[in-house]
Amino acid sequence: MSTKEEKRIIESILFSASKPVSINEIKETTGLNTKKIKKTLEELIEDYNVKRKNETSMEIIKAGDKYTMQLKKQYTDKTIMITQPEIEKHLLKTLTLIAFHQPLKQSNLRRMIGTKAYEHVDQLASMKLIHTKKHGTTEMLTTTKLFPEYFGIDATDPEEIKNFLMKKTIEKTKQQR
Amino acid sequence: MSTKEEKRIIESILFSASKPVSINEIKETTGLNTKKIKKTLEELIEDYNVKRKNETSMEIIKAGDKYTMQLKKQYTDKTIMITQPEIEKHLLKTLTLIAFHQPLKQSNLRRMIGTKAYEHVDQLASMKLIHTKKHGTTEMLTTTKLFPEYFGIDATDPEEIKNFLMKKTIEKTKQQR
Amino acid sequence: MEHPEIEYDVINHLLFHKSLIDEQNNTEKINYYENMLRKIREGEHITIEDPFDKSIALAFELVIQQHLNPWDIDLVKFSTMYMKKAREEKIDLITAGRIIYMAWKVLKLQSDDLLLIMKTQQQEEEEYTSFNWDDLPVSEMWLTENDPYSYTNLLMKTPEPPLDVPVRRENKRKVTLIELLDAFNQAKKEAEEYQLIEQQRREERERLTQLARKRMKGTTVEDHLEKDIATVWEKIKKFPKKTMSLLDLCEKKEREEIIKVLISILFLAYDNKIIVYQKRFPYGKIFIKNIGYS
Repeated sequence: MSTKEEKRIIESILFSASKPVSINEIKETTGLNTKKIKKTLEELIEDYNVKRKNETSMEIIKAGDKYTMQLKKQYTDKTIMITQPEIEKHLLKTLTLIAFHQPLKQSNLRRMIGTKAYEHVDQLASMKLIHTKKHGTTEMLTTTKLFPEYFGIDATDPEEIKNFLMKKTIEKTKQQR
Repeated sequence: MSTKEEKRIIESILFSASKPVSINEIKETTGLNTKKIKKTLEELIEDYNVKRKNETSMEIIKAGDKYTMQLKKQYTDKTIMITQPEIEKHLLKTLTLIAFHQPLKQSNLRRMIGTKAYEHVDQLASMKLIHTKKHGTTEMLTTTKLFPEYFGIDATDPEEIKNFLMKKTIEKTKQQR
Repeated sequence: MEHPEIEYDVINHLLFHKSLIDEQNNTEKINYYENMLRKIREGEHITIEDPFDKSIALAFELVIQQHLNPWDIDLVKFSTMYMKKAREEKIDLITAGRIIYMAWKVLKLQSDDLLLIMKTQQQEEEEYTSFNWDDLPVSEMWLTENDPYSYTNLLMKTPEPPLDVPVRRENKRKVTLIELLDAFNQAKKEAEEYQLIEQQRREERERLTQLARKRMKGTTVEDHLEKDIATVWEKIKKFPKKTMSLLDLCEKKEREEIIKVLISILFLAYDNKIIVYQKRFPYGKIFIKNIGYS
């Protein structure tokens, strides 16, 4: 198999998966070895995000330990009519608080945002974005592996996630000025 | 010639819609006029299917009156296992129980799988895969005509479906040994 | 002092910090400041001798007197007032500066961006250009590690959350035959297991209810209970929807009423008239589904 063909196959997997895929999943589907897959993914990222940057509205990124093809941020608003609705803003903020402070006691989250904490925790847990674990009389909240994958964050450990959120928040604050 | 930005916006709609979209839908989302949209679509088709033919695993095609971005035929088989099935696993399990035991009382289904039976019945009925019919204080559940069509099962009456499920399951169990 | 609401805010603010900090050491410090705040309320701040503590007391005093919201302090305004007050009270300016630095660390993110804004605003207020942020000591002090608070504060004030939900393709394919058969196999197995567990549960429920009924036989509690169950059942039957929440059935949202209704619905569920379920244990809403609803 030629390298070109391998690139096309991995591209087609990223295109059709609808969710971030792991190197192992690609391996199972294609039979290619890990090294080759990693190399090809790097090339694809280079193609989409550097070489053909201005000639495509899509990007290929690393999300958690997985890889995904998604729309570039600047085009997401423009397609919103056609695609699925977003997660509610308040819920996203609550999720951000949990991700930033994790592990966070539910009782502390309640102090931060009031009684709606319980409902939000329920919703986020049912979306599998957070874990809850009994801790004395309260629950201890952490984000799941799905969290960085879902939002396309290239970070897996809490400290990295924290830094990412810090940076993003400052960016957003700047934009509003 | 349409502007680069217009091309990217229409490309992003085709990518994210995941199903064929009409010129009218593109118009509503972008505010561009019909002529411009048509022209841009033609250019995109040219880009994907001629100019960059060997550099992409996707194609843009006209399907009836609509347009869609999809995988080229030669790549679809290779991605089948990574694409999400339309019916979730746990829903599929409930559906097979109904198909096997039909006509099945909803109250009996509840005894088999617990309270999630109600939610599943609602969902499967809305997907038109099962019929529900009042029967005393409970509902009587059967599969619809769509059921064998959807799964490509060459059987229409409940007895045949049952036999089919049985036979195939036994075959599969044998293979695994 | 004269404004109890603001005082409460300041205490709340401290308690919030305490809840975020697990280290014994820092909690002790916050306890100390909490205590200090109480003393200020009683007009005792004059007795504080340590210049550092005095400086902190001054900060609290300023927040209370000027009716500042501790959750939302305009730091430039605050530092201006604070430095003025520190001069009046003859507190050594290095300590005062450290306090401001600390407050800045606590309340804002330590980003060059924000620092820059502060500097520009500072320069506009000519009176205090002599105060140089760069001269502040970068020593470790209480709460300097407390960026979590400043982050929370900043996030709450930002209208847009930092997380963007990316747009990806919603690709779906048909279920393959193998998947269908797998699902069938698993469903059979799970249904058998479920039925076994249900059977055991039913027997245990039966035993407990018999026991409870035996105990209550002939008591007034039993009479009340039967009546309550009947009332709740009537309400469920009249409810315009098949599914309702526990609170939909309570006239008053009081503890006693909720317990009364809950016990009744548990009996009704036992009699197979309704189904009771909770989305998440233990805080999730309790729902009731009327089985016979048409």
